Amino acid sequence: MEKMTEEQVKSIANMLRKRSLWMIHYCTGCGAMELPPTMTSRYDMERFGLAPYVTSRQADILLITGYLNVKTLRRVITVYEQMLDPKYVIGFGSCTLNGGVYWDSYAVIKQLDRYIPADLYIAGCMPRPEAVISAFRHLMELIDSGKADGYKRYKRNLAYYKENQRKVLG
Amino acid sequence: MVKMILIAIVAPLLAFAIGLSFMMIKRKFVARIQRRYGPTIIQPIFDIMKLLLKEDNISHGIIFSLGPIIAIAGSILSVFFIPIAGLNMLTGSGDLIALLYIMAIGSLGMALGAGDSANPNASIGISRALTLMFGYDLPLVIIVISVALQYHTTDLSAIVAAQANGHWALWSLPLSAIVGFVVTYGALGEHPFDIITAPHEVATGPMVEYGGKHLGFLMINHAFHLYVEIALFVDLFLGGASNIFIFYIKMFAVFFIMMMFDEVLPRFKIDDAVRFFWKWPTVVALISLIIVLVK
Amino acid sequence: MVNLANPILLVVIPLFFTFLIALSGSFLKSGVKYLPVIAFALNIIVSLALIPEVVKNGMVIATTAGFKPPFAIDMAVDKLGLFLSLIASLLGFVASVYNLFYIDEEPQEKFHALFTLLVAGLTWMIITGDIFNLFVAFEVTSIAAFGLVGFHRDKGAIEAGFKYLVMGSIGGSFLLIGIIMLYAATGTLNIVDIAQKTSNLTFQQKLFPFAMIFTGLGIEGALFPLNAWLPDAHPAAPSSVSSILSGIMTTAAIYAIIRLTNTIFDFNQIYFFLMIFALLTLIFGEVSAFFQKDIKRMLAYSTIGQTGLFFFAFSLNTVNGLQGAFMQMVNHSLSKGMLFLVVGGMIMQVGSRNIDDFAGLGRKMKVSSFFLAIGAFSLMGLPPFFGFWSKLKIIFAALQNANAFLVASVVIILLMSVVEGAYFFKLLQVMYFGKQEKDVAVKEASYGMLFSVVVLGTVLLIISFYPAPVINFMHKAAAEIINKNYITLALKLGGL
Amino acid sequence: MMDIVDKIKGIEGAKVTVQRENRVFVDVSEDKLISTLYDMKLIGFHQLSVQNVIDRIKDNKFEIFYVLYSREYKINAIVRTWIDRENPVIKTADKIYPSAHTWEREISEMFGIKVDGNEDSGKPFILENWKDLPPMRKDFDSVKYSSEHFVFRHSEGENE
Amino acid sequence: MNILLEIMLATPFIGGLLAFIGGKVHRWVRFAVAVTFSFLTLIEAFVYYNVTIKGVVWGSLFGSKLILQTNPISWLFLFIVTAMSFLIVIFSIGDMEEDRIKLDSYYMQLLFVEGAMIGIVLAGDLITFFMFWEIMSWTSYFLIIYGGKKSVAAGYKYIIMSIIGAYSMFIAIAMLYVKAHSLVYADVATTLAHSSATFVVWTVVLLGIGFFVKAAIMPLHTWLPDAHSEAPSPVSPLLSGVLIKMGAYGLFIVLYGFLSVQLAGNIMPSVFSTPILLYIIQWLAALSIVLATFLAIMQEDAKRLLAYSSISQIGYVVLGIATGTSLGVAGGLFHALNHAIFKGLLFLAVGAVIYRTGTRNLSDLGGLVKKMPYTFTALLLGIIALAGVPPLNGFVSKWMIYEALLQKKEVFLLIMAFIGSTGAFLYVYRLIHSIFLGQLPKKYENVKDVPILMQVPIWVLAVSTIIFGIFPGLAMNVIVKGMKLFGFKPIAYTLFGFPQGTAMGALKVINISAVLAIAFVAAWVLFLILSKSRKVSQYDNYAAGQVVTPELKYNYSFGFYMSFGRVIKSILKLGIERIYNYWVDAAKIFGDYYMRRVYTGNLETYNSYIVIVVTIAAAAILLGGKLW
Repeated sequence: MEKMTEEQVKSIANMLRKRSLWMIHYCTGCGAMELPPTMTSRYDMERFGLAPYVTSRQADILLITGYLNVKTLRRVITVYEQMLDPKYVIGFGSCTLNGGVYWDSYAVIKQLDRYIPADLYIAGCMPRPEAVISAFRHLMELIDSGKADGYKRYKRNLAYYKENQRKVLG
Repeated sequence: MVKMILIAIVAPLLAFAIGLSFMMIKRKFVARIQRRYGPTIIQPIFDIMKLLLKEDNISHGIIFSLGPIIAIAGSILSVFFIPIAGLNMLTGSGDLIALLYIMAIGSLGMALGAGDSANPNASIGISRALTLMFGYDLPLVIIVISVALQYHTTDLSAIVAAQANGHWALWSLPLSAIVGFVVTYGALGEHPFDIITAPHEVATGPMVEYGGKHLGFLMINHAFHLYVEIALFVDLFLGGASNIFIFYIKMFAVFFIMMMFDEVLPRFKIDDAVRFFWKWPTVVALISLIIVLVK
Repeated sequence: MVNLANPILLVVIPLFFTFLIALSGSFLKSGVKYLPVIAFALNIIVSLALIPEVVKNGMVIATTAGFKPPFAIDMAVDKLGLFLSLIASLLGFVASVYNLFYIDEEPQEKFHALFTLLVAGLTWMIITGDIFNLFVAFEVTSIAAFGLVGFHRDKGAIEAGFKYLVMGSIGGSFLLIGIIMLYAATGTLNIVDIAQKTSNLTFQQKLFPFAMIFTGLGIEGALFPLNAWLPDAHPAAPSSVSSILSGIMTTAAIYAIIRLTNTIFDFNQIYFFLMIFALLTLIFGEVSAFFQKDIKRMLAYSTIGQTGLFFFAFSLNTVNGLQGAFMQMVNHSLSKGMLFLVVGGMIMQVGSRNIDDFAGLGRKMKVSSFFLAIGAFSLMGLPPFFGFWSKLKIIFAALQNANAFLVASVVIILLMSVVEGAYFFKLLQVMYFGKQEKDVAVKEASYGMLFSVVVLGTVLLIISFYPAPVINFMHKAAAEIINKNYITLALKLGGL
Repeated sequence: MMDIVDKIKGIEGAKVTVQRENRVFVDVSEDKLISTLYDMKLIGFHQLSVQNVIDRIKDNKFEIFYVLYSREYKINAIVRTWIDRENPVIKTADKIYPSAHTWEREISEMFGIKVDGNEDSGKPFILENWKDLPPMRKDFDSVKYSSEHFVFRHSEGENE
Repeated sequence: MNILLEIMLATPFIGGLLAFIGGKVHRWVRFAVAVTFSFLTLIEAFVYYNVTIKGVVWGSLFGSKLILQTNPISWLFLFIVTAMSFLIVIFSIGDMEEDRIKLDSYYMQLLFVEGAMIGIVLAGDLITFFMFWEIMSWTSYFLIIYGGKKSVAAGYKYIIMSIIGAYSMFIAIAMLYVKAHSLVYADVATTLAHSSATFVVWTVVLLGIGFFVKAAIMPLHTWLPDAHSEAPSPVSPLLSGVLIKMGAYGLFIVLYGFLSVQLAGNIMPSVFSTPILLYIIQWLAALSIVLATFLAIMQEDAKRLLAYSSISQIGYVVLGIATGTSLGVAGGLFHALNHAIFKGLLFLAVGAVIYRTGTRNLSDLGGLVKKMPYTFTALLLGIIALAGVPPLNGFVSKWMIYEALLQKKEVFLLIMAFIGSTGAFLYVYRLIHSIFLGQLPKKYENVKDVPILMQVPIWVLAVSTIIFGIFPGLAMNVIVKGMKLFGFKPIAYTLFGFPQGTAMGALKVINISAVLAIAFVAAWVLFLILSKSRKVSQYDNYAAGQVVTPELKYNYSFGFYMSFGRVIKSILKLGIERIYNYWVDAAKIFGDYYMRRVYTGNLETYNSYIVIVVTIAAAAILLGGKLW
């Protein structure tokens, strides 16, 4: 019986986390422009319980909207660490995947999830609001099924992440 | 005695439910005004439950954690001083003036907690919150005095009884009612006066460092606060109802009109807000006070 | 034991000692400075002996050489006269002890001779019953004072002495004219005799001699326009002398005015005129004291202010008023005498009279600054000290028949005492909390000086904490003068 | 338009070529650079729009150009000079055109040109603890640097 | 029994002298003597708990008997004086650093001031009252200037203003003496009863000026901010906790001892059913509440902030006393007790902070809650009491004053009183936020809490704010019994508040505090059920990603209410101080230019003066005395 309630609490918690996702979009790159349309009346992401919040303490999702150079990576890591635990990271656009058009730049990092665990990527050189909404829905399913465990991975192999970060930030 | 304990448990829950319902309706209504579809009706419940069930919480010290707790304790206390549906619980042991001070415990708790979060945004937020409180307290006191003088008592349940069948204070003190309406905006920190938690300027003001269960507590406190302010307005001017449904309808009517103005007006700068409160509402309230004195 | 209770002794002993000092100056050399101490000790004993006599029958009359009036040089010591002579001899004794350690400049015996002569003249002025004797005593004291003021022989002292000489002699001549007129009108010199004969004089005949005598004694008694010499003379004189000058000299002159106006001239419109004088003296004295940088000049101006105060009390012409005046006289002579002695010691240590150089003395010269504080508080009239009772009495008396002018004058008095409080507290602040830039080696004053200051201090403290005996003694003295039983007593005793 | 060109020609040691209706090139030797800029300001070119460097690696030179603009005559004048690439040093122009101060900071960081007279030129400007060659130089191989410092994602399959 | 009155009056003075002498012997002798004697007076005070002694003649002067008496009202103030002085002596033992010469005189003056205040409170006639009033003035002057440097100027202003106040009282006392030759309170009351209205008004106004200077009501308050902020830290609680209450006590005696409300009523017209004189006093008090609160909000220095808050709080006391109704006067007196407690607590707590950090400037401090937790809780209780928030003692007395004002329909005064209390909320939070919350600067890393000796008085006061907050009845039975003596109707009260309350509303403080406690525990339990929260350092803070480092002064405390300052900019500019300084300078210039020119120093002018006098005399003679 006790096992079952533990399971039940977990599923209820996940359901709640799914239904009320608060996001902080750290407008690093050119993807930030995609978010106002998703928030406003045409696509209205608030239907799914998503709301934009200002401080890292209150947020659940960290959106990395575009290319991430070394300088902003340092700030993004601080924000990520300040967020409270069940936290998820969504990488916007191809620049977070493999450096995108800045593949040869000396400043832009090529792969987001080497430095902070990314739960979800949205391909496209700046995905349209529909893509963003579908990404969010996909994230909800991940949360529901419990697979969105980026923050656990970060905690588990913290040394690996820290090593990569030190290699880049110096 | 058992009845007393029963009331002691039911009243805060009822107040919380009413306050929460207003938050729900507000989110939906605001979305509708912005021609958006808006979240599910019970979105605030999900938000609060998610915050309370956060796995990891941070705290900057005992006072940081104590702040929200004192805020909630103060709000629960003030709930007991407002007569609901005919049963006036603690109005016997504390009158209107005591209520004004008890409502201050909530803001004191929040201010202490936010102060301890060692973040300048929080400090700026609190200094604005207290200045705004200083602003709207002047007209609030004047209308409270005019109502008390009109009914020759400061006992809230007596005031409610005096306005029993139909002749509300709204008809006899129209000017004070209008001022009361504007002051409730300031007291609730609703949109034109939400300079305190303006996300663009001071990153949600005092709540900048609050997250997880602390933020959940603060949202619960906001629900209580919503209930207390509107119930006070209804009791003072609309002759609070004998049973719960009429009470809720009256409160909803007031809140509905408030929401109408809410989304339309731009935000006040903090010293303009105080100047505004000390100019028009105060003058109008003084006029109605003089009318009461003369009558 | 020879009957000591004889007022003449009070004058004879110091005169005898003056000549003794002058003669023995050559061979006694250093011993001469002990003689004044003995003189004044004897004087104190005599005046103490007089107390039972005066208490028993109100007044002691002593006629010299058995002459009957109008030629008798007789002394009449009533209650107030006795008290003032007691204070005079006490101050003289204390000052002479102070001189043992203070005066070391060359012409020692001349200083001590003049000093004893000064105090002798003063006591004579206080207890004389005959107006011509009053003039003689006045001249004796003035001459002694001129000499002593110029004693330091530096430029300032000489000039002050000369100024004092000129004004003093003018005063003396006016006094003489007044006395001659009185003598011409009444044919007698004895005060009591004149008092009986003035009834048939016309108003003008009485007023003119009064004006002359008032101006003469006024110069000596530091009334407003006439006291211009005082701010220069008192600071220039050595401290012990200025202590006597401020303490007793001015009080004696004012006492003489009181004695004459009450017994001989009994017209009461004059008091309003005197009151204006008193207020002006008070205002000018206190305000100019506020701006002084030199401590002795400040104390001199404060003397003017205080004299104005008790002259105002006298000019109320009521028993309470006079009682307040006498209490203020006592308070002033004791505290001002003590202040001058303390300041003298401090100037010797610090070397300059400028107040700013007194910074930090509060910690170095603890005992003397403690007594200075007591003296200052008593002059200001702060509660536990005697000054408070006398100020209380004066104000109560002033408001007795409260007409608008009196209330206004009370307000002025209180404002002036605020100013007085201001400059005394400024002095105390500098002394206790000032920063001493050049740390000059300042040590406590020598024991002899301290002795005199401590004696005066304790006397002041005693009458502060147990004012009752002094208060009702003064009340009886004032009643005696106001309702003129001075004359009836003199007649009864003297058998004129 | 022409009278301004004559005025520019008047500046001693300046080789003037008119490229278009409102664009003039002014080539000047390194030591006369500051005096020319001063004269240009007197003529009427009140605004320094851009100051930057072109890395002429072939003839081992840095070409430094100042784009000046005059509102009055509505034409752009580009003052150019060439400095040696080995130890490139230029004098600061921020006394004449204050905006040059920031440009010079960027140039010194991106190209490694030492600017004397501008005390902030040595300090880090955009890049944080950058140890390598100044990145904008042509001899700096960006791809090599990024492959050294960053790990590319191999295209097929999920990374671990 | 009543010899003890004289003994009680004498013990502090003897104690002072012994402490001075003891100090010469050894440090501990001085402390021991000071503590024992102040404790002795405290015990003696308790002997008179609710005993009324008519009059013990201890002397007579100019025909008027000098009397000592005690009644519950004077016992209330006696309790404030003795309790606070005892706590302050203990605090100063811990706080004052060792400076052999000055410390002896410090303890002597401390006990002298206590003695003088006891004298005032026990005085049965105006001469004793006035005598001890002046002794109190100049002994407290020496206490203020103990700090040296800036405090000397502050002390100088204090002593001059108190002398002016004292002398205005002096004139009133003289006028009374002249009329009746006896200054015992009862006789004074009878003389006032049947003397002309102008005489009564003049006496009360002149006495009032003296009390207003000491109680620092608005127009005469300029000395208080300097004196309280420059005085050493143990002396400021004595000054603002106890000394200004003497002004309030004096006012009470004058208004209700001599001039009962009915007498005032039929002498002068009355507005809103209060005599015009009382109404003016109420308006002055209300004005001083509002303006002092505005000034307190804008202060940067902790002690000046508390000094201005003392002016506004004493405004409440005077407002309460001048209402005339029994509820209002009881409220005023109870607020005097409360204010002594929580203002003393605040000053001692700030003194403890100054003892540890050495600075009073609010913008330098911060984050001390981690280092000084006890002082923080004490200050927190103090500020809650000052702001008048229910569970603690400030609330009950303010509530009584509001009820009284509401009953008398004096609404504008009530509004101004309320503004003062909300404003108090602002500057009170400013105090605790700048000192204890926020970022802890580097230089206060190793600050410890204050030694035990200084904590004891702080804790005694903190606990008493709670006791008087929850059980107001303790103080009320003393006040109500005392007011019966002065002809006031008793108020219905119980240990926990005013159940059937006044005409307006009821108050049961115990219910409020009980429900608050239950609610707090419930919320706390809910908080603990949820997941634990981990402690986070003060540098791990939201700064939009920027890493916060110690060098960065990441603290908003300078000009905390700058935005509010812009709103009341015009009010802050008008200051009474400038007018006083203008008059003082004008007097100085006049005195300097005209007065000193008289003594020019050359002989000719002096002789001309003599000639002038003689001519005046001659003119008088020629006109034959018809001049006047």
